[in-house]
Amino acid sequence: MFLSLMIFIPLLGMVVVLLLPRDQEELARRVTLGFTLIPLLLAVVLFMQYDRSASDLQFDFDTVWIKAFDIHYHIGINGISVTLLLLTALLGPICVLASWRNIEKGVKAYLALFLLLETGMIGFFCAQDLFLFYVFFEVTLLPMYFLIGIWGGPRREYAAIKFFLYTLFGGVLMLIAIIAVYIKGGTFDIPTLIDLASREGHPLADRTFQIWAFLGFFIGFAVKVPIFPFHTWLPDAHVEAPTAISVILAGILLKMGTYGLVLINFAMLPKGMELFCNGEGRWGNAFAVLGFVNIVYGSLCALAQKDFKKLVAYSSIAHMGFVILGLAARNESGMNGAILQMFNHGVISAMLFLLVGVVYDRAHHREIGGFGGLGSRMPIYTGITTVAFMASLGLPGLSGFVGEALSLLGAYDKFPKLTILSTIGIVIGAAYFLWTLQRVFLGQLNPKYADMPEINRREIVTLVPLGILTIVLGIWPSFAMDMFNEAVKGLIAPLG
Amino acid sequence: MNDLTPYLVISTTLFCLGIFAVLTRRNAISILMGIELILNACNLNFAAFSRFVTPPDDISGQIISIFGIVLAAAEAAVFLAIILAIYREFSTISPDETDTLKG
Amino acid sequence: MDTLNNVQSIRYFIPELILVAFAAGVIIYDLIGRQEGGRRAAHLSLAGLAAALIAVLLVGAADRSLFLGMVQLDSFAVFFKVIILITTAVTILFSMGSEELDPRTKGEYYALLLAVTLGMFLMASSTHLLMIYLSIETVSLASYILAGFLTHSPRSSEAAFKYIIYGAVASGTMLFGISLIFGLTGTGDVVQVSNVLAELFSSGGGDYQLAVLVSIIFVLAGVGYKIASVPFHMWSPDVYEGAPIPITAFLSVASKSAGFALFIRLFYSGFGSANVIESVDWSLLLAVVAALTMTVGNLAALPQQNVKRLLAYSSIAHGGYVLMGGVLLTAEGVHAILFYLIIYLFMNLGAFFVVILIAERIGSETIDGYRGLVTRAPLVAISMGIFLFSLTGIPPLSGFIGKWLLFKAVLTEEFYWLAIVGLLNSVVSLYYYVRIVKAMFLDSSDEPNPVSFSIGSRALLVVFVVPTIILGLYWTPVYQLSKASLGKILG
Amino acid sequence: MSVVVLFSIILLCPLAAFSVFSLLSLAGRNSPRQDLISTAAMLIAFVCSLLLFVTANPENPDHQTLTWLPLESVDFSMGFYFDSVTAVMLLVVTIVSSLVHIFSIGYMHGDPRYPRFFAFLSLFSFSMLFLVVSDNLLGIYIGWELVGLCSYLLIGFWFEKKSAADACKKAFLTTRVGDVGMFIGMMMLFAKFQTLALYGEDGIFAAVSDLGAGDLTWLSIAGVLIFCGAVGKSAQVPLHTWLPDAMEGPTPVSALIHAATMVAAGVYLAARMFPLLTPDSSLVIAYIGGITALIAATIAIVRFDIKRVLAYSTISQLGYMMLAIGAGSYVAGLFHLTTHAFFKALLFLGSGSVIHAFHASHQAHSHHDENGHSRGSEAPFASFGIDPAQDMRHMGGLRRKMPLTFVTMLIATLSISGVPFLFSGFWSKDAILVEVLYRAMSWHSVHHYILFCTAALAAVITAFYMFRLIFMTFFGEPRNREMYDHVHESPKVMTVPLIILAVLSFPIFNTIVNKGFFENYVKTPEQPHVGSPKHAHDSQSQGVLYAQAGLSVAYAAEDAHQHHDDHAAGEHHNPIHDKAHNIVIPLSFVIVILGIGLSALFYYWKKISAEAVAAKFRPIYNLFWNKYYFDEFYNGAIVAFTVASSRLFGLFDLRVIDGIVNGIGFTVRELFSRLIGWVDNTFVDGLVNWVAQITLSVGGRIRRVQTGMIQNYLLIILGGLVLLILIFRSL
Repeated sequence: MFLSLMIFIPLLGMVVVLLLPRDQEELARRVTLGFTLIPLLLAVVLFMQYDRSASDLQFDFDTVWIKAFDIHYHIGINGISVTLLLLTALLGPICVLASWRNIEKGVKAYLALFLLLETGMIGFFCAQDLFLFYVFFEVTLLPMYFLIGIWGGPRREYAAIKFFLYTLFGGVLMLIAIIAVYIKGGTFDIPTLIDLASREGHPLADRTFQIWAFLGFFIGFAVKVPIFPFHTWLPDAHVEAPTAISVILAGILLKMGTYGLVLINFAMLPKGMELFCNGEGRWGNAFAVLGFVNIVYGSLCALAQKDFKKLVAYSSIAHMGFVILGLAARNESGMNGAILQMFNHGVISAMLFLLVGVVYDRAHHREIGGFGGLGSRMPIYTGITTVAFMASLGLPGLSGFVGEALSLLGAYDKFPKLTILSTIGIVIGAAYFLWTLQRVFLGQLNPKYADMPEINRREIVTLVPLGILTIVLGIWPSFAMDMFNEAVKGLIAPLG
Repeated sequence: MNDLTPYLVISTTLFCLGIFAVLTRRNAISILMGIELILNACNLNFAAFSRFVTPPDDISGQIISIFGIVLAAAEAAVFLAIILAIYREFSTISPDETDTLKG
Repeated sequence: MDTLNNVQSIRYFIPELILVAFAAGVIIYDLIGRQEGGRRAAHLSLAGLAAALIAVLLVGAADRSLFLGMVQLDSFAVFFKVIILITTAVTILFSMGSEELDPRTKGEYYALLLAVTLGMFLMASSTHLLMIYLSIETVSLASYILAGFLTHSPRSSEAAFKYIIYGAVASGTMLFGISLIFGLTGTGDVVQVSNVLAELFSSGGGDYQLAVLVSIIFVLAGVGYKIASVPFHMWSPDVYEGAPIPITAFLSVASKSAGFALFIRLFYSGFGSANVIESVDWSLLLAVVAALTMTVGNLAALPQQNVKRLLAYSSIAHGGYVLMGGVLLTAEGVHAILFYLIIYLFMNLGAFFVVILIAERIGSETIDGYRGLVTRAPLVAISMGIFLFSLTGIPPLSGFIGKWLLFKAVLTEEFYWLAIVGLLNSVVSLYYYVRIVKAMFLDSSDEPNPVSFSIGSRALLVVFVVPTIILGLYWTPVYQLSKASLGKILG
Repeated sequence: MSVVVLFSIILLCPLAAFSVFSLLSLAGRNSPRQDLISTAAMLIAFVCSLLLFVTANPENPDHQTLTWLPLESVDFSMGFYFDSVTAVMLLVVTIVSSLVHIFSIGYMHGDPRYPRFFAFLSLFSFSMLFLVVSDNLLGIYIGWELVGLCSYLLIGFWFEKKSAADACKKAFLTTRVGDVGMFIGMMMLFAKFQTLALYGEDGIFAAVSDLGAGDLTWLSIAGVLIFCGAVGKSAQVPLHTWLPDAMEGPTPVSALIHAATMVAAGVYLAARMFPLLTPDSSLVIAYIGGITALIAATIAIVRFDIKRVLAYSTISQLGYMMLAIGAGSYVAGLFHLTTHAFFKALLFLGSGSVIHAFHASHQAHSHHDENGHSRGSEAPFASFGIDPAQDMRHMGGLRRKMPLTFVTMLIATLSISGVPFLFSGFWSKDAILVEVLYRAMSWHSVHHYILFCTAALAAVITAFYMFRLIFMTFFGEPRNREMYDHVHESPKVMTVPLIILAVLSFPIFNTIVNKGFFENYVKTPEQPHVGSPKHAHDSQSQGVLYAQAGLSVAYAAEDAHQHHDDHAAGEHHNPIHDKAHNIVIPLSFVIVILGIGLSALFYYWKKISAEAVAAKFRPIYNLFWNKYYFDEFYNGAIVAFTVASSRLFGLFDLRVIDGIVNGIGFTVRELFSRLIGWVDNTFVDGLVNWVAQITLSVGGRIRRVQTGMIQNYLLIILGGLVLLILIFRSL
């Protein structure tokens, strides 16, 4: 019930916002903020209440939805989803604040769609029924399409449709896999399916079937993550989307991909995973190679960017690469690292996009070369940016490092060469962030921005919580890792 | 003559002629004729079959062919009406020139 | 099931009789008082439909073979009759508002609609080759006239012209095929035909193969022309574009449904049942046709600018989706088809209704006419968005559920390639549906002044929107209903 | 007080000082007395470390851990390890840091970002201390990167100066390259031992000695990789190029970070890793150290920028320490680290005081100037892009003007040149030479003879250029009158730290820099007896193993024996050792006299003209002047590479190394970005768009079939029928 509350309060909020009179924009903003704060509150409670010592589902709620197909409204969370829930709920109000002033047209529609989006995301992380899972997965598409397409930048329409087509393409392949799994397993209940798949002789456990199903799901999620070569929607979408939406995209939507990989491909289709991750045979390195490509390729592209936001977007690709690499390792350190990296990247990339938004709102352009010397003009902003950048390039003591390091340490066990190659990404990461730092903040102050206003309180409020998380998790990762460590153990236990 | 074959040959020929007419004529009326040929080929078939295939007391085939004739007439009527409409709008009844709807 | 003679049959034939009566009544009424633009005529025919509906439900779905095996009365037929009645009623409602129709002739128009309805009733229930042909012809003849009903509209006349030529040839071909079958089996009753064919081949009648194949494919031509499946689809874009929009909507839903009813009856209890020709893989044949149909429909829809024409192609594509259910000749497949038709009814009629509204208020049938609609008429725009996304098959809208059942049916038989083709098609379809959505939501219109619509039309719109959403979230009742409607259709 | 408490105080004080600043500035407020806060914090830390040094007993190391990450299969624990080395390092760091803090109060006075400077200093001190006390590689790595960050921030403190902005990025990236190597090394160790903890019974050191003989090579590789980190941080060849540029930072920073502490962290790391070093990896380290020592020294000869000279001298001294560690003399290395920390800090602060004075004077006579130091650009007269205030060619005769600075710097110079007996530098350097020679003699190893000569040569050069610096700066006639006239001695707050540091260069007064004490205090840990059971010193087995390691049996035998009496009674009563000692002592006299004498001939008595000599040996001079063309080599190599291959990753190299080396390469960026962008659009995105295109065009085709001519439609029906019949006939 608790979770359902969390899922549907934003939906309720959407209705309320739509019912508000047309001209009451400020009120609408307040209401939305309220309706996003409630889930945050609940999420915090959840975080406290969650039993860290157990690996099975908690806050489990299961009721029949469609009898004929044995489709259930089954929600529940394990340690992995609870952390991502917290992230989602946290980014909600932050994004509302971030779009407080810079969304002028159709404020109500914007907020309504945003709330719908939040419902979709929260639901996705709670769903324990494959059908429900897919429905929530797709539900996020529509609002996202409109949010990018209506409130986005100059090339918004292209970006929006590209995002939509890519994701739907992945989605339908996933749908085939889902139906196939359902036909073999006879149920949509994810825990049950996982259990069945682990039984030898059960049709679900059949190796060839698992491999094909794996591919279906994998493509579906790979588009979301995004994994090379399905990544090209991301730069466009990120660049065109309004700040808050980029935050959601990078913070949550990408995680939906990796979360799905963990929940379905990893837990439900171990034989498929085995084929692509065991490091032997023709396909043994496929998964890790993809991770490596993401890291290096993403970093390279980032290095090549002149647009501040595009750079951050590509850096996301690189960072998700670490997640993939960590997952490929399939050992405790790798998995924990990957999942921690998911969370951290959610926080850090959110910060980065917010920061880009700050400077964009003031200068109305994002040319890295077009700034310079802001360091002396806006010290606080510079300070926060430095923290975010350092976290993102994996500076120890900040959260980015822990996930990366763990993923790499874990991956080295299985794929030494690839992992060593991947460390190139660390250097390049440092290169492009420092390069940006220098071009934007160091050097003589660009006279054009001699009276650039310093970052204001609202913006600081949006950034500080994330900054705190970054530092706290950098110093004391167990804070988050305790939550999902048990779940991870459960995942890798069958691998021995 | 107590053999089915010639009937079938004739009917098939009629059918093909009909199709041919329908495909090649540049005049709606001739197309209508082609259609009539097709229908009559069918009618002939039914009659012949009911004579040679079905038991003597079963005349359903012939009934069907009568229905066929009736329907052919109805169709012809509608067809002609539509041809009139076409002529009114396009002042031609050549199917080639009535191709505003396409793509 | 018991076969009734003509006299006994009458009482089970009441719905059809009611329709005939009201059709006649409307014409007569129209002759007397045609001054008031056929409103009354419309009400009268609506009443007729209502009466027919009641009759249908009262007569019930007990399995009976009427008129010495000419017509079958069963739950399957009832299901389609209800769908057809609803569609006709909706079409009449559309037409009442429509201004492109000449008020003076509306009476005949409604009468013809009733006649078509009658024909479709028969299509849904006939079990004799002759009956099948007759019903098809009834429907076609009336539809030709309706398609060309717009006096002084070249497009409409042309539509009718093409329609009739195409239809006549197709049905002629079908009739030829029927005649051959009659010759081969010596009977016209579908069930007996299948039995005879079965034993014919069990007693190694290999030399009949070609004849049977040809004749069946000829029959398929007739059916395929009704459900507009490749390669018999080419009439539909032109006719849909030229015909009055209500008729387009009507054809795209009702006559497709009737066509599918006929198709199922013919192939399931007819040729399909005993898989009469071992050497022919019917499933493969139909699968290829289905795949081609949806692909051609979607691809051809991509470049369209005229929304009517776009929807025409889209409905061809949807015909392809539905056909997937029929590929495997399994109960699950048919069930999926019935279910899909219900949902398709709502979303497609809804979409066409929006097209009508826009055509009348903004006077445009092209996508450009829809620019910035969301600011000018939010309700209409949002509803249209919902219909289109539902047609694409995006959860949680009902269209997704429909597709879901179809694909499940296909995958259960492990027809993976067909499922993949179908799903990729739905991705393609997204592209052209979204072009309309983009115009409505993302583009801004040149004239921002809002457009107002009558309460009635808005209410009607909502009537379509609500089920489109609800059935996506909870569809158990409809599912049960369609399941019940399967009846003994599968022998 | 227990060690834990003291440690936490030592760590928390600087951290708190930094947090105060950051919180205040986040709230948009300024932190007015940040200087006092930070300095106080540092002094407290100093007192605590002194307490530790006095009270705690290094014989039984104190080691405490707690799990950091709750993983089962692998161990991620954080903790601290306290032994004699820790104690020494703590003391060194806190002393230098406190003094630099005090010095900065004067030096940085009036800087617009005055509070920030101290905040950064505190952050640095925290990170450095964390690095020193932490007991596992992960912790060390964390501190390692953090000090890197602080060095980045402080080098770029005057980021308006382009040179500074470039320098800080270069520093960060260059060191990062080394760090990646170190990280790979860590991964290797982790994969093997499932932990990164060094001490304790399941720590790496314990595990190493249980390794099989087959692992020797593996272990050597791991050791060298870890050492890569040290190469980066301690600016060893070939990653040394960042340190001279780092002199763009404020001078106190150079003193603290780039002379005394952070760069020495590399040596500290090498020392900590001592138990992992196999003969092979040791040799690599030793060679890198030796080469660095020599190269840097030679470059230093020809510099004119006073800070650059000191920078290169730092590099060369660090090379010394590495050499010592590599030659297996742990104690000597650390001892030199300690002594060097003090006198090099002193030298830098001294130079700082000079520069400060010059800037003051410059301000006095050129009034058109606002932001304090950040205006090296507008020099009144020609100079090779050197800040005139740092150019020794403008100095001279300053000893009269600033006696205190002069005296203290002189002491430091004497110390670094290794003037016998009185000065700490002598003892440490002497110790290193002795150790190397001893290894050479006892193992009859050619390598070590070569290394010894290198070291000796470097020592001569060191003495030479250091006195060159002194002579050019403080003696002779002032070369730049109007600046000279305005120069005067720095304020107390700056001179006092100088005096203290000067005192710290005399072993007599300070146990910490007293060789005898140090050697008793710090004990050499064992090196891996790979394959043999723990603590077994059976020379045979050793011999076999080292033979496997590709070294002479004699070497092995001696080594085993060596270890043996290490544990018996230190290295003193060892005949060979004494012999080495007796050679080195006189030698160091020669070295000092040679070095100082030469430099006096050149720059004091002016008997020989440096210019003339330079002209005579032009090529060599150029080599030195151009720093062995390292930067040029990097760029050149890359440009050549580009020309050679237009392949994507070639370009990528170009981009990145260029970014690492000098961070300019704008044109290259252009080229690269176009390429990468092009690839992404053409190949990846292009593929998708291509599919889309195909789809659309097919749509168009199908559309064209719909001719609108009814008879074509009919034809298609016919065709379709025939086709279907034909297909399914054959089926």
